[in-house]
Amino acid sequence: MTLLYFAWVRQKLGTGEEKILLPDEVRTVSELASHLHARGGAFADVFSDLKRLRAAVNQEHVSWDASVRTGDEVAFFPPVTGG
Amino acid sequence: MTLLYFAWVRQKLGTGEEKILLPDEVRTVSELASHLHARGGAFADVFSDLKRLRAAVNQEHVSWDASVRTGDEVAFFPPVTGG
Amino acid sequence: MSTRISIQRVDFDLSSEVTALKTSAVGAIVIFTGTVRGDDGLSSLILEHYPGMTEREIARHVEEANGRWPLLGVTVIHRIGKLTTGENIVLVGVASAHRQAAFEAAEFLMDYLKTRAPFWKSEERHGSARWVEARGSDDAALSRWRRAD
Amino acid sequence: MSTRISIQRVDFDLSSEVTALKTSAVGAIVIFTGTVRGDDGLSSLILEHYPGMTEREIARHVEEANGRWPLLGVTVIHRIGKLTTGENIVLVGVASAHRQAAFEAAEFLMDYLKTRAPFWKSEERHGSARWVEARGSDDAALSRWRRAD
Repeated sequence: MTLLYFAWVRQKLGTGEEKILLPDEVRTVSELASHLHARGGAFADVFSDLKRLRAAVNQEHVSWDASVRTGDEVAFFPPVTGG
Repeated sequence: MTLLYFAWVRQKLGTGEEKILLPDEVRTVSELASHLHARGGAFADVFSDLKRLRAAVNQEHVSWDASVRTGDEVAFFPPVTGG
Repeated sequence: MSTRISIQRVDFDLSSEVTALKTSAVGAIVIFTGTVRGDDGLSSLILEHYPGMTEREIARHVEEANGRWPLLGVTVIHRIGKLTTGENIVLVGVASAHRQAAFEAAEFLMDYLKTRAPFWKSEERHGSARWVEARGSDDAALSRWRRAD
Repeated sequence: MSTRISIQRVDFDLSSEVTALKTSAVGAIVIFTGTVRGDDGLSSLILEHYPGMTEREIARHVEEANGRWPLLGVTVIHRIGKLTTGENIVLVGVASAHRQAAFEAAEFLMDYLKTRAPFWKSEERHGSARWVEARGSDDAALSRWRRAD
């Protein structure tokens, strides 16, 4: 699975992209966020308040209960501000 | 007084501009139109139906009862069609 | 606000008109260009205007637009004479800090130019020319802008 | 309808974009260009986007516009990276047979791009950069276009 981070999320995490193996127990975007939060450090900070974040799966905006699968591209970012 | 004609009015009359001496009895645009109508020929044709015409005095749109004076620029034309 | 109004036979240069509208406070520029459409059997237009009055009336409407929207620059260029298929007829450019003012003012000015400005159009189709008559649908477009007062 | 969508670092050339939109049935072209405003202490912007998603989302909105208005061509060019005062940010060009469709579609696409497109903006003022937060007033602009259904 590919994870993408944009804007201040990317800046705080210090990376814009990573590949991870999806843990078996993670079935939704919010479970993925909890999994990342559990890493601690900057991840705990960024994923502590999901209201500040938005997510996309395979380049489509999704809600937090959307399901995720191995091979998906999942992105986390602040609300878009437009161009 | 300068008279100006535009579009098919100009074409029918065969001229776009003429200078005339304003007759004493002509005090309004509609009296001026009657005066021109009395010339006969193409003028009688063009000024026979004022509903098809519009007028301007000194480059301002006016109604038929607007007054005219020596030295005015009076224009007769079809309703504008825009650019 | 800077204003440029020109009634001319020659074509205009889009890039230089847009460049002229750019000042440091400008965030949005809306440009409208109208061209002679080649569908519908039309081969050319002849556009006639009332020299002097046309410029004055356009200037008055530019001022009205400037009173209704916060504008930084307006350019109106209207061509006259014989124009064939694909040729430019008109350019309206509006610069503002914000996009909505620029869009609305440009549309307001175009609605005016296409309906009430002192132009007359003769259309040539299949070799014969005919003066265009004023249309009701364009008046409807313009009436959107009428104030309630 | 011809569509051109580009997310790019380099500037665009207005004239060639307008020329590309001109086909024989086109009567009206509306071009919007947005630039970095120099008022308000702003010295530069950094624009970030979601590569792939941005293009797909813009394409979907261009298709929506094409379904709502009779369009002949749409061009959307959005720049990313660091942009300083006076630089172009965005160009939206819409070609149609008639002016109202071109105006409305261009405004619809701009409202989308300025509010919902996957871009993020960092503003530099007096040497310090700050991420811009999403604004409510822009959402209001976009909601004008929501269908009743």
